[in-house]
Amino acid sequence: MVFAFDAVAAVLLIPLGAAALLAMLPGYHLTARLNVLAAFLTLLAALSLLLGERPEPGPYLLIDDLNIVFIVLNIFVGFTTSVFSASYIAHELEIGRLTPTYLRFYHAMYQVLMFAMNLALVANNVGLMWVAIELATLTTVLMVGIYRTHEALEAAWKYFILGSVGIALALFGTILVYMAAHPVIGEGLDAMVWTTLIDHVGAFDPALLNLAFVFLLLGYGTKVGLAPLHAWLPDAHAEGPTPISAVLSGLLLNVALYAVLRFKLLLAANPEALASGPLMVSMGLVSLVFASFMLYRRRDIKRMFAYSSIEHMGIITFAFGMGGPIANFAGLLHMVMHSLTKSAIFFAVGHIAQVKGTQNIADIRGLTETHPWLGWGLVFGVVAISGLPPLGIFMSEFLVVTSTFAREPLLAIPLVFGLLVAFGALLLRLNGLAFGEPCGSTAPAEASYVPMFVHLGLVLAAGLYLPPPLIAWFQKVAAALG
Amino acid sequence: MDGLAFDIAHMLAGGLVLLSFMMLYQDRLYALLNIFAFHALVLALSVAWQAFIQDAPHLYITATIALVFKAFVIPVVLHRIIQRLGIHREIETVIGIGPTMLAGMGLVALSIAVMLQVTPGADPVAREDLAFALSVLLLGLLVMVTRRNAVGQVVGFMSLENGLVLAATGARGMPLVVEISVAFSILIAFIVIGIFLFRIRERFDTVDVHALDRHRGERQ
Amino acid sequence: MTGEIASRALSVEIGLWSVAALLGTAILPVLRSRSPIARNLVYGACLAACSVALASALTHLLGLAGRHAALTLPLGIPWIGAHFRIDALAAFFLVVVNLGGAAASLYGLGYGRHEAAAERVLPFFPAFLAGMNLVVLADDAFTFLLSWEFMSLASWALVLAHHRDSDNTRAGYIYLIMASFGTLALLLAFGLLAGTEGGYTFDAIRAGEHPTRVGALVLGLVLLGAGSKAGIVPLHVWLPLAHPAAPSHVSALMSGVMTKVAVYGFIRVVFDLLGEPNWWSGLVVLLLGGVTAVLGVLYALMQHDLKRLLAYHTVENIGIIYIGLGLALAFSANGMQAAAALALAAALFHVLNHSIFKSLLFFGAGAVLTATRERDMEHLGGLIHRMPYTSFTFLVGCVAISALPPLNGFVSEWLTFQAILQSPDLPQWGLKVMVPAVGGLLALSAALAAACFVKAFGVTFLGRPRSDAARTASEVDRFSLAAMFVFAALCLLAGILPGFVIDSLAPVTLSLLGERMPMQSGVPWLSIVPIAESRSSYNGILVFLFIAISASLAAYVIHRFASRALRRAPAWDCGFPDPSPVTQYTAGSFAQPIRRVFGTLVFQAREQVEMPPPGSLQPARLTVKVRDFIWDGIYAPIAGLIVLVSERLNVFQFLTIRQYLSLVFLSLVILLLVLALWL
Amino acid sequence: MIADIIIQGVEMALVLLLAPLLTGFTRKVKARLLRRRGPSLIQPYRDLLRLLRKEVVLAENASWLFRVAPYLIFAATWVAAALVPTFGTGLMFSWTADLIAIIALLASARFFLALAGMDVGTSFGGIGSSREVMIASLAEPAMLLIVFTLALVAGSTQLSAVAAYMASPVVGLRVSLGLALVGLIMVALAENARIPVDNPATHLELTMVHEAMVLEYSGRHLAMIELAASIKLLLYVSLIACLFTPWGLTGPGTDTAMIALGVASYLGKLTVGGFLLAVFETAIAKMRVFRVPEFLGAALMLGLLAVLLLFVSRSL
Repeated sequence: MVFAFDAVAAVLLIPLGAAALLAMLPGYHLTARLNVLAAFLTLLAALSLLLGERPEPGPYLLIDDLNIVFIVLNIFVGFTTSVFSASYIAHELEIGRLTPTYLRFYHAMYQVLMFAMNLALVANNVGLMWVAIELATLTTVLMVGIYRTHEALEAAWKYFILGSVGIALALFGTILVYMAAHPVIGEGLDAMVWTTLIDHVGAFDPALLNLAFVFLLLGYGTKVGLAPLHAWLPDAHAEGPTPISAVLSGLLLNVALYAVLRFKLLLAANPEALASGPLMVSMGLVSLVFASFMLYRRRDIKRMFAYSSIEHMGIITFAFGMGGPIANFAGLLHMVMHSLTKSAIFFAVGHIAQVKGTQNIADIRGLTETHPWLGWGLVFGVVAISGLPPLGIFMSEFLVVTSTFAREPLLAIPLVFGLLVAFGALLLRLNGLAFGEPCGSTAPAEASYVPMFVHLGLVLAAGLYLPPPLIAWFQKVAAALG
Repeated sequence: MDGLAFDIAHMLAGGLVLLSFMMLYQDRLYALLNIFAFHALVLALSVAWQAFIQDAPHLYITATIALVFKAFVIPVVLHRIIQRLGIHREIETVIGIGPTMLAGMGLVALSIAVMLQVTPGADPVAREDLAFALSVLLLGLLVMVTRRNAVGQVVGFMSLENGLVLAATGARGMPLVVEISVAFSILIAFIVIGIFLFRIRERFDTVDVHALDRHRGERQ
Repeated sequence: MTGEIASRALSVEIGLWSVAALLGTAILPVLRSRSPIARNLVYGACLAACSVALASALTHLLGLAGRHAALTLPLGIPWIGAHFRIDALAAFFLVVVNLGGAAASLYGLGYGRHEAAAERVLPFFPAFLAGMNLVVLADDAFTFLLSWEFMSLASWALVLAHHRDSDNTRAGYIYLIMASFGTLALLLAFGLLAGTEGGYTFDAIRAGEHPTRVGALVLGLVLLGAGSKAGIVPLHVWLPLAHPAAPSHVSALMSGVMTKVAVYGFIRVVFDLLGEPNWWSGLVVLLLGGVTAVLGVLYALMQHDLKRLLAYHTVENIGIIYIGLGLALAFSANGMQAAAALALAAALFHVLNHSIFKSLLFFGAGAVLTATRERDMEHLGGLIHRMPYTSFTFLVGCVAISALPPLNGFVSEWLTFQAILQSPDLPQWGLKVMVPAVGGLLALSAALAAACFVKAFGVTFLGRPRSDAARTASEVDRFSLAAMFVFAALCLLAGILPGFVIDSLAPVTLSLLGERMPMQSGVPWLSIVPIAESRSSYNGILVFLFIAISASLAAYVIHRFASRALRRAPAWDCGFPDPSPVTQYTAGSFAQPIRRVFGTLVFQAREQVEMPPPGSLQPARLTVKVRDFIWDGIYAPIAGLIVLVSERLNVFQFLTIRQYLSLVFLSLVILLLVLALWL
Repeated sequence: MIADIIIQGVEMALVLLLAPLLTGFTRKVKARLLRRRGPSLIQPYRDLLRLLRKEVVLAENASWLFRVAPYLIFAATWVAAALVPTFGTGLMFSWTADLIAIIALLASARFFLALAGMDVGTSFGGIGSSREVMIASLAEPAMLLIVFTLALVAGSTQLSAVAAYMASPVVGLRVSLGLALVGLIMVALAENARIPVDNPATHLELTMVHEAMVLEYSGRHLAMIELAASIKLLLYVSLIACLFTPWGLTGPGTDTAMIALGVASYLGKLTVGGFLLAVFETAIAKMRVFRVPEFLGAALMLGLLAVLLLFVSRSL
């Protein structure tokens, strides 16, 4: 009990302390190692949280089935990314894209970001969750702009403006939730505590809840990157350092989605409130189809995979919007798989861009010849991300498509269409990147392949076999999501 | 007493909406800034009034924050920036005043229509306030959308936040968390905006967002 | 009983173990793939595994007729698990798959030596085999589709083995796109069949009720899904690109075996899972089959690339198979189970035959490729002198695929004709009239196939060499020859002893239609009787013997009593022999009459001759333009549309921040309007 | 049993012996119609014997296929012919192959002939083969559609059964049978390389088909091919005869009188057939090669029409 609570605290405090420390310490080797170490400790804490029994929900913090999934995933990917970032940043220092000061700043910000995301996940208080997500957003804004090139600044600026509008909308939604709550629960802190809300939501004013959900969907949807609120996402991914792109795609989007899910639960628990499904389904479909067409004209490799993140967020939102045990299960699975796969892809892409000295797709060819590990890793990742077996995303897409077509055939058509169009684009680019006459530098890459192949290995394993506890747990969550 | 309190709160909130309309109406930066300062002032008043009628002293803090930061500091700083950049002469609305005003009308109507569905069970003050707050928010967004100039967009953004504050204070007994977060967000917003304006001037010598678009990736 | 159960599960286990062995072999060569040890190890292991699986499948098909073996592993979708099952149908297709696989591995033992990019072939070849086995073994929708797409993926990697050639990358692209298009279609079909409860196991699907609307939809989707894999016109476009691009033993597998796995998918869903067919579904499949057969062979006639020609013939034969399947559907829809059994048996028989002789032909093409580095027939010729064994086996394959007695191709087509002649008993007028018409198409395709293979063999192996490569070619290695001779022998055996094949097909038709063809092994003189002695019968072995005896008798008598003198001399050629081999008939000129007759209709084939003015020395040249109306009519527009849309949407990448904000603003306003108006 | 075998043997021998005679007879009649005396009836036998005795002059680059092909062609054609009822339906091995199989046998003979034409690698051989397969690719489907017609009428593809059925009074006159007959005659003309499709008597003419393929053959090989050709002609004539004029066919059984009658009527039919063929050939001119597809396409249409009309007439 106590131990478990300590674990929660640790999940929050370790990154915070590390951030403070890293902000002060100089020197690449030390800080990079420290970064990895901190991430690793957090991971241990998270695992103890997962295995040990859970603390009672307090007024501020909460651990339940839903967020434990996110927490573990979040911290795990955070750890692997820190390993990747160590070797990545080393190269950036060599070619002088990063000065030591910025390096310090980078590592500190990295830990702050981890802290913010963990806080958002464990928060039992809608206000606190909001604060945490905004903190995460602002941190990433600063990191996206870290290279200080024109493009980077422009991307950061765009991200910042859109993000803060999202902040505002989400805050308004949160206020509305409070206003809906306080006639029932009474004034004060309780009216913002998640567990209390979910108990009494039946008596809330449905109209206020609907309004609140609209604002929350748009506010947090901006972070999820749903079209047409996605504009910040591609450029932020393309211009920031690659580890940040990995974290953005792999984690931040999930955290925002998690917030949306929380409020979806609220609405679902209130009989008169509008069904949140159709909104999410339509936004998901729009994002999916839009992004899959946008994939075709991309010249920048990182921007392309950013669009593919939009596409997959669309699929996940669609799945949760459909609801039902199968679709929800698929949604959760897809989210986990997408985090692992997409970050693995970004690991590969980061090294590729460093080796070839360009992010321009047209200038990269024949990778499987020149850099077999990177090349085949990329092929593996793209195959996984396009939902081909025997990898995890295939299972989730299988479940989504089949269950949708059985229930709402007309919705399945655009879904399948989008999937196919997106696959066409990704495969087209992959053909150029991985095969054909090699071009560009053939210098060996001093890369850390471990994180990438660990992720891909997990994805492969999950595509074939899911351990029963995981399943039971997913199914519980899926049932809870209704 | 209640009736009066209600009326005053009502009046102040209405005043905010009116000021937002005036902001829409401005096409010069200086004028825009001045209106915004006034806007913030009225906001501070209404927050204070809420603090009074809810006898929630901590709201006075919020009022002061609004007063100091929004009514004085920010407008002054932005004045400086405008002078330094010498863009005070620019006409920078995207679409004509007329259509903008019409759109504003529509937005206010919309927010009221949405709010009317809320059952009167929730206390009327909150409900009316919320209607106004929502319209202030939407108008602020409209300002952002119709302004070409970064400064204009910042102002629009902050009037939007005023709407938020209005709503937050309208909600009876909303915990401190919220105010802090509001202030916090404004603070961060201001700082980072400052940083960016600074960098942007240093690099592009203008704050016109168009300048940024020329450096967009993939534009070949 | 218990022993029997054990033996039943055993056959599945053997299948799965061999699959596991194959997968293990696939992982093996990732590291040391260039060494010959790795090569021999991989192909040897594949050969062994396939042989074991083949043996167990054969025993299951012959021994435990009709009964089925099932096994469930805790893999795949957690609350369902991975179900595996062998029934008669699966056993038959396992035989087909592993027969082809074993032969291809044997061939690979020799062919692999000449493989430049071994590291891109060795890991994927066993994986490909494993995938095909798994598709047939799978007994729930998820496992089925997973193995299905895994099969495509592995073969895609094999197609890209020689990826530096841009044609191959293009082929791989189109192939994988079409493959996943098909998979998505099947996905939708299974979604319909499984229903909202998600009963993904085949047992659950069989148990479920499927209304007519669903049946129609599923049939359409499966035609798209399995059809795109099998290469039904107009979904065949990837096939002639991808099959030639792969190394030849892989081409043999893709053409000879993988398309059959697609056929298996179709049969499994339409005959087994879907339940009662209705007659128009038979009509649809029948028409598709007829059109596919004729168009496939016409495309093939226009080709001068040996492997591509063979690939197009796969399209044709798939059409023939689907004709049989369509007939079976039509008959069983009208309760004529006996006739249905005949048609289905004919289709399955052709599946077996085609897998044999198509693999054989691709082996031959591969041998030619290794010997001459040439695929273009216009640069070949005269190889019968340099590569006698290869040319002999290739000739056997040509005779077989041209449906000429006494080889196996003829038997299956003959059975199909017999099934077609049952049509008058069908009640529906559409079928009554359409079935014989399709029969005409079938006959046409058979005749054209014969023409096409006269061209293929004549231009490649006969005549005089058209290039130095052909002039200096030499016979290929022992392993390749062994594989080819085995299949040539099988062509003959299945042709002269068809009764045994038909009898071993009986369990399949029994389990699917509840009816079987009459027992053949009882018939005197080993001849086959599809329905009744009085209606029709055929005796391959006697025909073979008669021809052999009378030919050798004639030869003997003549050589014994008349002259046996022989003198070599220059060719006569009406007195104008021309030494240069370019005066021979080329593939193009050989196909010209048929191109004139059919091509002008189908392909808008246009010929134009540029005759130089009298006295000038430059040669006259004939240019032939052939348009692929399916590509131009269907695929090009779709691609164009996608490009157009993506260009239109691309502006969203280049908006200003203010415009993006307006997007956010608009969506907010819209949602608020929705709230205000509709709630 | 023994008797059956004897009858079958007699049949085969008869076919072999009569075939050159039919060819000779046709030539004779044609010559007569052209006011020439023409060669004697037994001239084909003399030709064959002389060819058999001559040595073979083989092109240098001819392969084993070139030498084996003639025997295969001869054998396939002979077997096919032996399965067609000539004077009696009670053939022992008639169930070995039905009508479809017989056509297929002829097709394989053609397959090898076309290959042999391409073996030496001369331009003429190529011309011949490519045209031959073009013709065949239309003639075979037409033939098969005709077979469908008969099979659907008689409910069998077994030649003896069909013949027996056609002899029985239940048939009566049918439109589709008439169409089938016309189609069959057209196909037969094409298959046997007769005018108007091809001219068996020409050489050194670019329009020739069959003769171009066998241009390189000489000696015993040529003899085999010539013999096969005339057997094929005989086959078609007797096929038409037994299908459309089945009168006088001996049923199963070995009543010598019946057999004698059957043989007599068979000879009569052959005479008439040969005569009509000669008349027809002299009456019309040869057509250009690329008119042939239209000619055969007409046959194909006739066959299809026959099948379809069959259902109409059945439904009546």
